Amino acid sequence: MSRELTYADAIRDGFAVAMERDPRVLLMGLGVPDPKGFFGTTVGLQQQFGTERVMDMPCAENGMTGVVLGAALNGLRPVINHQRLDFALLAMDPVCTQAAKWNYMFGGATKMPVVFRMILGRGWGQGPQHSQCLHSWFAHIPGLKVVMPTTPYDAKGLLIASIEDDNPVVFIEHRWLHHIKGEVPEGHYTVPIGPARLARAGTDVTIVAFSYMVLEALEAAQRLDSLGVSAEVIDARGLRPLDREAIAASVQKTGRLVVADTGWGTAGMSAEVIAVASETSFRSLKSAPRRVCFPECPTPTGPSLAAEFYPRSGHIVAAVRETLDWAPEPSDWLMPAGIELDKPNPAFTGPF
Amino acid sequence: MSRELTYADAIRDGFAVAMERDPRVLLMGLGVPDPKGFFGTTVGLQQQFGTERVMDMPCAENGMTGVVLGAALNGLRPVINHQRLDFALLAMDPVCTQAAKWNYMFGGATKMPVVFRMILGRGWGQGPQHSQCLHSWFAHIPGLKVVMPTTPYDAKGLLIASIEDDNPVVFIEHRWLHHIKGEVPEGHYTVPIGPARLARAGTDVTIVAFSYMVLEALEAAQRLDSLGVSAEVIDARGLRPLDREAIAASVQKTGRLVVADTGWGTAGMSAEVIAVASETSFRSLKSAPRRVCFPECPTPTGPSLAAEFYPRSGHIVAAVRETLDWAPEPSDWLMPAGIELDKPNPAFTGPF
Amino acid sequence: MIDLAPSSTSSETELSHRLLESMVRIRMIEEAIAERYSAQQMRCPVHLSIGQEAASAGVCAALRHTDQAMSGHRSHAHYLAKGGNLRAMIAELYGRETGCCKGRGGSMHLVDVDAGFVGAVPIVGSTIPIATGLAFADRLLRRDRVTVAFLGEAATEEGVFHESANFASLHQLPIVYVCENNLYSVYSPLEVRQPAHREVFEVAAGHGIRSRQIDGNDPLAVYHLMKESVAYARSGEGPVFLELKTYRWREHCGPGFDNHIGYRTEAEYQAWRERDAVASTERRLRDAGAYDEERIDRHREHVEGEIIEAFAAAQRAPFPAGSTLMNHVYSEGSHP
Amino acid sequence: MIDLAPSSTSSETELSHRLLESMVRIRMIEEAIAERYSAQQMRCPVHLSIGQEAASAGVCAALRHTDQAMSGHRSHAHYLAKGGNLRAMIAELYGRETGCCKGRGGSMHLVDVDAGFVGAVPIVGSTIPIATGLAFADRLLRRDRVTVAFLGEAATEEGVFHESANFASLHQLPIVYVCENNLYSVYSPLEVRQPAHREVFEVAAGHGIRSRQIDGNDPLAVYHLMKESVAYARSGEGPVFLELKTYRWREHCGPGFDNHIGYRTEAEYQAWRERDAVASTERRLRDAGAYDEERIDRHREHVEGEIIEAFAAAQRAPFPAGSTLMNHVYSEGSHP
Ligand SMILES: Cc1ncc(C[n+]2csc(CCOP(=O)(O)OP(=O)(O)O)c2C)c(N)n1
Ligand SMILES: Cc1ncc(C[n+]2csc(CCOP(=O)(O)OP(=O)(O)O)c2C)c(N)n1
Ligand SMILES: [Mg+2]
Ligand SMILES: [Mg+2]
Repeated sequence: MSRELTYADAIRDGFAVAMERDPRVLLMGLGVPDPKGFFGTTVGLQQQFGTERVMDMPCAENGMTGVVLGAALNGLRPVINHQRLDFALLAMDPVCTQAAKWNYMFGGATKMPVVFRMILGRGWGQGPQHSQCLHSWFAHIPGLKVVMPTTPYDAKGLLIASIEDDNPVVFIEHRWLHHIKGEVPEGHYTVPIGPARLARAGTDVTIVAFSYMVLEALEAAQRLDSLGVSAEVIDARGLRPLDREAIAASVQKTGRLVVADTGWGTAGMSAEVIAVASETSFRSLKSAPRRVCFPECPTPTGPSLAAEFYPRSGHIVAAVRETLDWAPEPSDWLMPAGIELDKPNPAFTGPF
Repeated sequence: MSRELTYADAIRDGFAVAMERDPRVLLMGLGVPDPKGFFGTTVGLQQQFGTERVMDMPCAENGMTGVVLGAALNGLRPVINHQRLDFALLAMDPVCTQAAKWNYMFGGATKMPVVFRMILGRGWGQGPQHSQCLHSWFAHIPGLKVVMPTTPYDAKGLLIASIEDDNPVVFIEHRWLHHIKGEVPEGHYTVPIGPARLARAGTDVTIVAFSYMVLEALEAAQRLDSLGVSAEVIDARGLRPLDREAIAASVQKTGRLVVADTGWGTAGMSAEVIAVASETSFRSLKSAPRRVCFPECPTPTGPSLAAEFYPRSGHIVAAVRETLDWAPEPSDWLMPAGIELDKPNPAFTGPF
Repeated sequence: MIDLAPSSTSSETELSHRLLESMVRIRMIEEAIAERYSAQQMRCPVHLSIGQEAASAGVCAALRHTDQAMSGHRSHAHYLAKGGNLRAMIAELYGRETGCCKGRGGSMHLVDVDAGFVGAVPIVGSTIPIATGLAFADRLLRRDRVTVAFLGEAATEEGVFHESANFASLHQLPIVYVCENNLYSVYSPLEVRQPAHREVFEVAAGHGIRSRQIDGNDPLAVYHLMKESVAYARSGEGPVFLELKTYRWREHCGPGFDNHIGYRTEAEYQAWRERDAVASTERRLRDAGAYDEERIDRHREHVEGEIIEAFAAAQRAPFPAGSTLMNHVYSEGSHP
Repeated sequence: MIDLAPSSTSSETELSHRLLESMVRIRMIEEAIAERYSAQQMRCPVHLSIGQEAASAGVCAALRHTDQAMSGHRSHAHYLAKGGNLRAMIAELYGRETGCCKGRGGSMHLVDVDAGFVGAVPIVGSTIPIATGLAFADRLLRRDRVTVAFLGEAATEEGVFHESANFASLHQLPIVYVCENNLYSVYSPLEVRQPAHREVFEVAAGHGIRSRQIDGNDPLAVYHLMKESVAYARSGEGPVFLELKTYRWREHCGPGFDNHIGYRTEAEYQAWRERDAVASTERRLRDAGAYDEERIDRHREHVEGEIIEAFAAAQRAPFPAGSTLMNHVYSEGSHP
């Protein structure tokens, strides 16, 4: 049976299903059992599964990540949760130098089924150190799998798939997706790690988007509709492996490409998508591909600068115009009236 | 006056010049004053400048990186040295979340003149954890500058420029460049951070190469010569800022592009170069660009697999053939006779 | 700003009044932030120190103006006690061009280099080695200066604290680590993070550092211990670690109270409210017949004026223009 | 492989012989590696434990086969003492398909899961939390098992050691941290890395962990202390930290001697050679009239045979084919 759930509830549901099916699954992280339920994504799980399986931890990301690797080696299936991706930067050795490599370097003798869950911050003054979108770093590392679901359905399905995978998976959520609602079946199901999702079919231009930017891309596609442009939107929910075939097939159909990423451009996933399209579909491309990414500066905290910093649907529309060789239209970049750009939704009140 | 120096000696010379000119310059790092002189790059510096300015440190990369940031804030100009880039993964927070952002997030109130020096390992069983080439990670971060010199001349000139820069600079050397010889002027000079170096002019194809791969690219260019193909080789010694103009100009001249990186491809600098070429020079490109990178697996340790792992000039030649729509030529990939592929040079004996 | 450095002749009474003034000022400013936060115009997380003011007041009163300090996410009190500019702080909370970070930092990134407050960042533990580096440079450059690293007890769980403590102990650096142990990290009590069978200050002692534990709600005691600690560090004898036991009254992040949500008990909260440093300092003075009520009233009035003025100025101030987004990514010009 | 678990009735004499056998075996294998290294066929860095064998022998003799261990870059002795397969280890040094990592790991990445040697990696400190996690899982799953984390004294400088120690202390995990303090990290002496006014084991004690320091060149003493420590950890009383003072005879990495290059004195080296655990154990037995020379001679012969056989097998074994380069990047199949 399916029902409407928020993305946060879908995550919670995914945890409950995975934990019920497999007693080896364990959640760990600062504040995982907190009264606010880790942005609502863990509410009630400690009550349901006990303090041994849903546990808080010391403020020690590096060591605790190593601990979950060892726990995985000895038969558990841990998920370590970080309220911000930025905190996981303290744990790059265990994630990238250890977990990603153990199966390979020990010739298959060890297995590390572990999920590194990280949330991308944004808005309400999250600023330079609570909003870094470094998913591209993880996608750069062989041995890891990396996913960034956009819909509640995918959030639950990919979470369960990640927990059930025998390899280390980096599972990344955008804070501005948590309140989004969508159909989510009850019970167990998985979404395979890797394949992209066709978020919207179209014929004139391909927009490959990551995480929250899928929403902006869909909005852009609507605006483009009214300009007579049919945009195809690909939700690149799998970063590693990346669905090269889906990108190639779409670009071969449309001949035009815009990549919208919620992160910096230089040596990021947006560059990768352009490289993939160029390598696989060069002859189909009718115009120069374009990127819509963060400006190349740290995230500013204050609302006036943050509004300027984050790319919106209008930036995507403008980029599509460029791929069509249309003249730029300054109104593309107009700040949307009545929307507070540092809030994920109108109901939100600060602080985070 | 100029003389022939090895790359390692050029680094040593660069340190000596910078330290002599400015008493605030300080070298720190595990083994910096060691009897072997940190691969020969620090020989005699402690004797010359004293134990306070050339110092060893505890085995604590994260904390010690924070310490040099503080030292920089209070007026010193420290260089922190890592014998392998892999060790610096313990210090991603101070490098990327702190140093890269302080000037911006404090509105210019603080200054962090610090150099993070890292060496890329390779060969003689360096294996999965002593050979990670993660320069692309740093290039992804606004607020950092990133350089990877290839020649002894550039090594010294860019090192001095990095030390004299008021911003955090990531200075990356490849272990297989240390014995390379080249002209190095005496005394003070700098090479600006950013501009690429034209390593070889050509007309038919552009090869953009990073660090050690410049040497392989030059060898490839020679082999291509005998096939009647004139290759231009660009030494992308500056990763951030990246010399987009040099890449664009060359691709607009040759119409073909191969990128050779000493690292993984996915969301790496090779993708970035293709994205830049596509964005800036789409109409000039005559064929699909190609990447020559590490295979998408961790570095294996044993010599038979390592030989298979590392791309060589032949791989670049093969990639150029593809850009020319020529048929593949299996001999391109032949292992070079008489060369031990896990040694930087014939005189080398293990261990590292 | 009130000059907190007590003259050498100042009596305990004078000292108590100064500490009280400092605490009152911090409390009033924090309360003003809390009151105005619901207007949703300070669009950044805020971590208030209400209940913990004795620590900042006592510690900073023992410092010279030229000494330096760094802090983490909960830094308002440290910034203010060290002499940070109030107007620049409030403007920063409002994201304005006149803020101490020109609107780029917000509440979690305060800085006032002139006041010796060299920076605060919200990654737990990250300023600890940086502060250690400040002291290291001072030592190398033979400067007569002490650095204070403010931290919460959760920061002692981060490895980088230990790396810093080891280095400071190794080089006998002039630094005082001031740890405000308020029993919680967000909603997580100490017992899920640190072993009950050892105290926080004992971990620091393991590094061969002079370590002390004290009631962090007693400003006079904090001041005297800090005075002695700073003298020790300044004289080159080495670093000091101080654990100040205290309690945060309000929610971890934001202006409200949150005892009802269940991570701590109302009784625990009430017990700590009884130990309010402002009230008890007043009481102590009153009991000794030494309380200068008029002076403190005047002070309150003065601070009230400062506050009104600072908030008004902040709200009047312009937001940084979008066109300045890319400013300050790099420091202009390089040396020499 | 020699069964090192002493039967409960074994006398000290029997125990001494077993420890001696274990040490002799490790020494002979390490020396065989050193001898053959110059042929440049083991194409990976090697970090030999010659001089430090008493630690591995004494520690592992106190473990059950089902107990687990992890180590760092200098792991040959730990792997061997824990019962790791010799042939697989030598083949791994030669980069062969028959190696314990199928030629993908080399000397710095030994593993033998069946023997309870769950892995070694050369990033200093990185296996410390992983080993802590092994013990954490055992505790959660109510397994009767103890984990040993082998580390060098430099690893105690890494923050991750402290994060692990805090967690182990918090949850009273069944783990023994065995720190071989050989005074150096590569060429860097302790005094440039840790304060002289405190001992390594005292830092661990700060975490509320049972901590002891002992002569790491006395295998019997190590064994007895370890026996007691394992019992303590196994019974759920909590983790233990042991500092074993010892000395590496040869260069940090590679087969040679390097006292001439200047980072340590010949005199220091000679003083430690005098304290050779193999010689002193023999001497002790001889002095007590209890030395079974024939048994040890037979053992030496046996090991010599093992060594010849292992090296021959390794050199005969195929290199992994280039076509297998991409194998094992991911574990095949996912659960369930
Ligand atoms: C490295 C890191 N991990 C986690 C967080 C999330 N976080 C923000 S404040 C905080 C609590 C820290 O507690 P403590 O150090 O005791 O300071 P207090 O808030 O009690 O003043 C945490 C865990 C963070 N900011 N940085
Ligand atoms: C994180 C990290 N930093 C630095 C190194 C370089 N390194 C390799 S071995 C070693 C020495 C470690 O000393 P210790 O832990 O005392 O072990 P020992 O070699 O003395 O047995 C160092 C610093 C490393 N491998 N990993
Ligand atoms: Mg606290
Ligand atoms: Mg050592």
